[in-house]
Amino acid sequence: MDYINLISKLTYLIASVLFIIGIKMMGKTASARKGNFYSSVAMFLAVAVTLLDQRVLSFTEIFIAILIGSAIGAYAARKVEMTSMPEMVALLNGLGGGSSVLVALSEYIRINSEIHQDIDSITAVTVILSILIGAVTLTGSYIAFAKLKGIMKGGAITFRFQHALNLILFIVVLVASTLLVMEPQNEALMYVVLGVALLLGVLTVIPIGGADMPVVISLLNSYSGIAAGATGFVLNNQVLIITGALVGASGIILTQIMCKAMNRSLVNVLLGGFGQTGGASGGGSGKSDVVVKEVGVEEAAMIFDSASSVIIVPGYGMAVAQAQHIVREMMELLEKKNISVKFAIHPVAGRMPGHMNVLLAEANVPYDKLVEMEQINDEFSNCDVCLVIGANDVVNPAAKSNPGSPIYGMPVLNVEKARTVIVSKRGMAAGYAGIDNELFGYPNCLMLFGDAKATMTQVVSELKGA
Amino acid sequence: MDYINLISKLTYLIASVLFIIGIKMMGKTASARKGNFYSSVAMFLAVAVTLLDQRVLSFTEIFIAILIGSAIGAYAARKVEMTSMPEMVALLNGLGGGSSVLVALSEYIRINSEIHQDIDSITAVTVILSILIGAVTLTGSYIAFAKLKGIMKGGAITFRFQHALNLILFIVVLVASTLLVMEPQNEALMYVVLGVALLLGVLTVIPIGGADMPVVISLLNSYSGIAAGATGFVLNNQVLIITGALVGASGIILTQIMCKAMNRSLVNVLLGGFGQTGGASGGGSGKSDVVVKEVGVEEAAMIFDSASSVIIVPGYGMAVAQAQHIVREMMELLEKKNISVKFAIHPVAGRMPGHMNVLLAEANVPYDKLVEMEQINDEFSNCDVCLVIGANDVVNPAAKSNPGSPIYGMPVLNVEKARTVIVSKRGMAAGYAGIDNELFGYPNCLMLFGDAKATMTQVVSELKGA
Amino acid sequence: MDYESLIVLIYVLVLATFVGFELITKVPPTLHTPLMSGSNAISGITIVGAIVCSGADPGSFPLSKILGMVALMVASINVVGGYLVTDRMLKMFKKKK
Amino acid sequence: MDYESLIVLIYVLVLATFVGFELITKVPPTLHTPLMSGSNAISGITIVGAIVCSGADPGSFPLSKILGMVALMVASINVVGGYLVTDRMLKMFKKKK
Ligand SMILES: NC(=O)c1ccc[n+]([C@@H]2O[C@H](COP(=O)([O-])OP(=O)(O)OC[C@H]3O[C@@H](n4cnc5c(N)ncnc54)[C@H](OP(=O)(O)O)[C@@H]3O)[C@@H](O)[C@H]2O)c1
Ligand SMILES: NC(=O)c1ccc[n+]([C@@H]2O[C@H](COP(=O)([O-])OP(=O)(O)OC[C@H]3O[C@@H](n4cnc5c(N)ncnc54)[C@H](OP(=O)(O)O)[C@@H]3O)[C@@H](O)[C@H]2O)c1
Repeated sequence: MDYINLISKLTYLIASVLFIIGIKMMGKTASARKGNFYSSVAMFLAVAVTLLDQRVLSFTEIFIAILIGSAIGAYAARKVEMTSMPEMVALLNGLGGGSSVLVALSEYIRINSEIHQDIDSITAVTVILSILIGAVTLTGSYIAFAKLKGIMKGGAITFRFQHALNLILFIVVLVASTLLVMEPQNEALMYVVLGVALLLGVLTVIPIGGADMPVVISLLNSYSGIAAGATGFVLNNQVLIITGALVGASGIILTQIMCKAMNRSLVNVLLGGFGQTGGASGGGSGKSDVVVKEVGVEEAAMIFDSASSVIIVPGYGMAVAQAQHIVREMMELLEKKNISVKFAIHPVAGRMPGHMNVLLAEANVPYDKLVEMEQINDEFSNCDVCLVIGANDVVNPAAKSNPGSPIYGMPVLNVEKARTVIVSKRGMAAGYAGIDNELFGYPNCLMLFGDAKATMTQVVSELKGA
Repeated sequence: MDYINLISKLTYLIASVLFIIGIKMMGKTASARKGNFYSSVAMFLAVAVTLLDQRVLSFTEIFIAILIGSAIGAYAARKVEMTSMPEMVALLNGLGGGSSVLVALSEYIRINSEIHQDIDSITAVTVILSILIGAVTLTGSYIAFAKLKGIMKGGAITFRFQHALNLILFIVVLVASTLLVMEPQNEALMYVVLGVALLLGVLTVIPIGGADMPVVISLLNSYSGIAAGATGFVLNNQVLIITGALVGASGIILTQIMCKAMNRSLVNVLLGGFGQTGGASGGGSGKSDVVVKEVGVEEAAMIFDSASSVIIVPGYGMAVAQAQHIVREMMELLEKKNISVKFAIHPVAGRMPGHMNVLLAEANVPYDKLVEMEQINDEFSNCDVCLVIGANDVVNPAAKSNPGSPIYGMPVLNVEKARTVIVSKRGMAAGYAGIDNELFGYPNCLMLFGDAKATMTQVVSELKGA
Repeated sequence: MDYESLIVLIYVLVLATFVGFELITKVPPTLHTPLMSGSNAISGITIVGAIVCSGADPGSFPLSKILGMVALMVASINVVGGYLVTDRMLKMFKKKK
Repeated sequence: MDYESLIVLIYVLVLATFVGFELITKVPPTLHTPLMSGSNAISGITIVGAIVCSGADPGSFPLSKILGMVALMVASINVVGGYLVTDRMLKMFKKKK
């Protein structure tokens, strides 16, 4: 028996348990940070023991590679804006998929180049799976990144026979894979599979509108887990399989949650074209024919000042304007004046699940002030002022009343029940779903036009003066 | 590759998944029955495929053994009274442990008698574990059964040096096991381990009071799972390991829940002697010096009749008296008179977790009428009449007010907050914890002495007459 | 048994234990008694082991086979009795129509 | 790889998937973004595979080794970046004192 091997197997086991415990602890706000730490310890253990076990000949190169990678990763993690989390996750996720592809490819080439070593069909299947899923994850994530970042046209990019083309490519991949399983030595076939998979990643994501990208990223995140799991089968390594399954499950569940909160099916999201109508009808501002009442900064400050309870509904616009800090300042000011302040968090406000929570936490808003939709929806009727800051779709009453609306059926916040609603946004532009919002024309609704951060800063200084 | 072997492995995999899904479905009242069914299908699959795979030579004997066993099991399952569930589980649980012992022993003898076959130490360890745990489960469950059934003195049986003796026996088992691992061929040692383990099962359970038996049974249930899991290691069979882990986890969690609800630690339960003080101070009735007010059947019926809301608190006495059916009848009568009726279910009312729920379900009380302690504890103050039927410890206010009480700290139902409390029990005897209950002397508390079933039958006929 | 396969079995054990804990902690008190008897029936899975033992070639080790047969009968009682009694209990849980 | 060990790996996969589903469904919406980036970091576990590939004897199959090295760097970015950014997010979740 080989002791180093035994120790490394046991360490992998311990790492797996730590990963699971880490994920479990990520489920509670109080323990989440520790959970993330445990998970990183598990990763460290797995890496360390692999270095030991493989009796690597040339540590130098390996350390250099790891060092470069870690430095880039650490730099990016420190620099990224909290508002750019979706982009960051997309980037990293693509790297994960890429690494799966490279590992499987490298293993394939190695086995293939060893003389007299036959690739059995199980190994072939698992190698193909890792390469396929990894490649789709890789290019898909980068398209998603480009769309979020605005490098690429955010709307849905569609052309004729798009779905037909995808179908043909899919069949090509299937056929090539089958042939490859039967004749695993054929490297050319492997590159066909890789190439088409990369292309499929691009083509399946471009028709999806930029605003649906969070769903896509979450799904690709799940893919990257599945790819890691497949790599685990290639290398006969349980840690990879277990973590792959955890990540796969996490991605799929988050995807489901987002789709459900938007009242759309995953298929509907993936077939794409949703962002399109949005781009058309919501492009210019002021196009819609609702008549709205404007309110000035001073008047708004007075309204807040005389309220006894305020509910703040943040949305994507707050993230864009980076207005979370000034909002927190306003909250503190109001509380000093004995006005109760709560935040109503819609499950899909912003562009990622939990987006608003992260931003407000960044601004030091205590998390017990953030109330979820189901809990707070009945409280609007008892609230004096509701401040809608950069939110649009998540407060659109059409979701409740207009069966023709694309967001009909999506649960929304009942802000219109509040005595006064103040909406802070730059103009009359539509939100992500690209539809008008009749709320803005309601008698109890006042529009506070301007960039959220700028107007809120003024409101705060008015409040201080008062 | 051997196809039958492959098929059987896959079937085991499917069975494992079905077991897990079954347990998952057992977590919701609506799906629980289906879950139990799925689990039995999984068991059937596992059995069928094993019969196939092992290419058993003599099916006849096997079928006869299974038939006899199934017939006995089916008969017992049909005949057992719902109030005797704890005994039934104890019985079956012992059989499970016994079967683990027999399987491991049989496997051990087989390997041992095969010439030139060496028993490696891993196999030895797993065999010893199954035999040890199985044996303790076997005898422990039967002692628990005997105590519950009253065949054996229910109180704690203690003698001098009891714990010392157990400790010595435990060390003997440890030493014998270690020797056995080093010299697995030594059959005599194996029988020493078996014998001492059987003895330990008896000795560890006899000092525990009869009323603590549910905790013991639940713990032994967990053991029988662990024994099955160990057998899985002996036979290199994943289904056994998975189901063993599920059962093991279930037993341990239920044990914890019970201990927590009684505000005692598991160690405290296992060290025993708790029933003893009970036997002493709560033995005779009327011994305590609280002055109580009695109430007659007619008057009780009148009090119910003029109430507008009634909460019924069932306890172990209802199970003993089999009064659940007449209680349900009373509930229907009261509801016809537009009196709202709810049941308050304390987590450890009765003698098993969920005991009251099962009994009341048997009597056709819809389960949405059964309210858990946390939910209903604030409602007592708005309730006209609280009927405490055969419950004692779970309504003892000493748990809240008297730090010296053995049950101090155990959460109890706030029945004393009700306008009137009617307590149905036979005399002034104490409940399971063996302590007096000052509630009975409270000004708003009326005692309705007599067997619960008999008195309730009278109350119901009074109510019908009224 | 070699260490490699032992470790894989330990993986299975650890993961199954996690699954068990997560699933069981969700079971409401109402269902605790059925859960107890249901999981008790499941622990009768040793019946699989009993079949393996009693099915073996009879000639060479009769004692082993006899033990296997007894185990088989005993485990059958546990399995059948456990499932049926659990079903009987669960049948009684009905919502008011 | 033979079928026996494949099946055991499938057991591991199935059980881990169950564990994943049970654990993730319990995570509250507040923590969904950190969960996403945290699990993304975890998927960088392929770094283990990358080490295996890049550590192999360099002489015989240079392409395989180079791919391994690139994979290693890429996976390191994913792992380190993912964990640190998740930690940065979670650090911000504080209860009011
Ligand atoms: N959270 C998720 O996980 C997720 C995932 C996928 C999709 N989505 C979708 O995203 C949407 C989120 O809804 P939401 O209400 O948060 O956002 P929204 O409907 O996209 O609306 C954002 C609003 O913010 C305003 N805005 C933009 N920049 C601003 C600035 N600097 N200052 C002030 N206002 C600004 C915009 O109006 P102006 O241009 O007039 O200022 C816009 O109407 C939902 O439709 C949801 O389905 C969410
Ligand atoms: N549920 C569990 O899982 C579990 C497990 C372990 C231990 N326990 C323990 O069991 C106790 C349960 O409390 P509990 O309040 O349900 O029961 P209890 O405290 O044991 O009291 C039962 C009462 O019922 C009365 N009684 C007996 N036969 C009766 C009959 N035929 N008609 C009317 N009354 C009758 C007895 O008084 P008379 O003799 O005067 O009639 C006795 O005081 C707790 O202390 C708990 O910790 C429960």
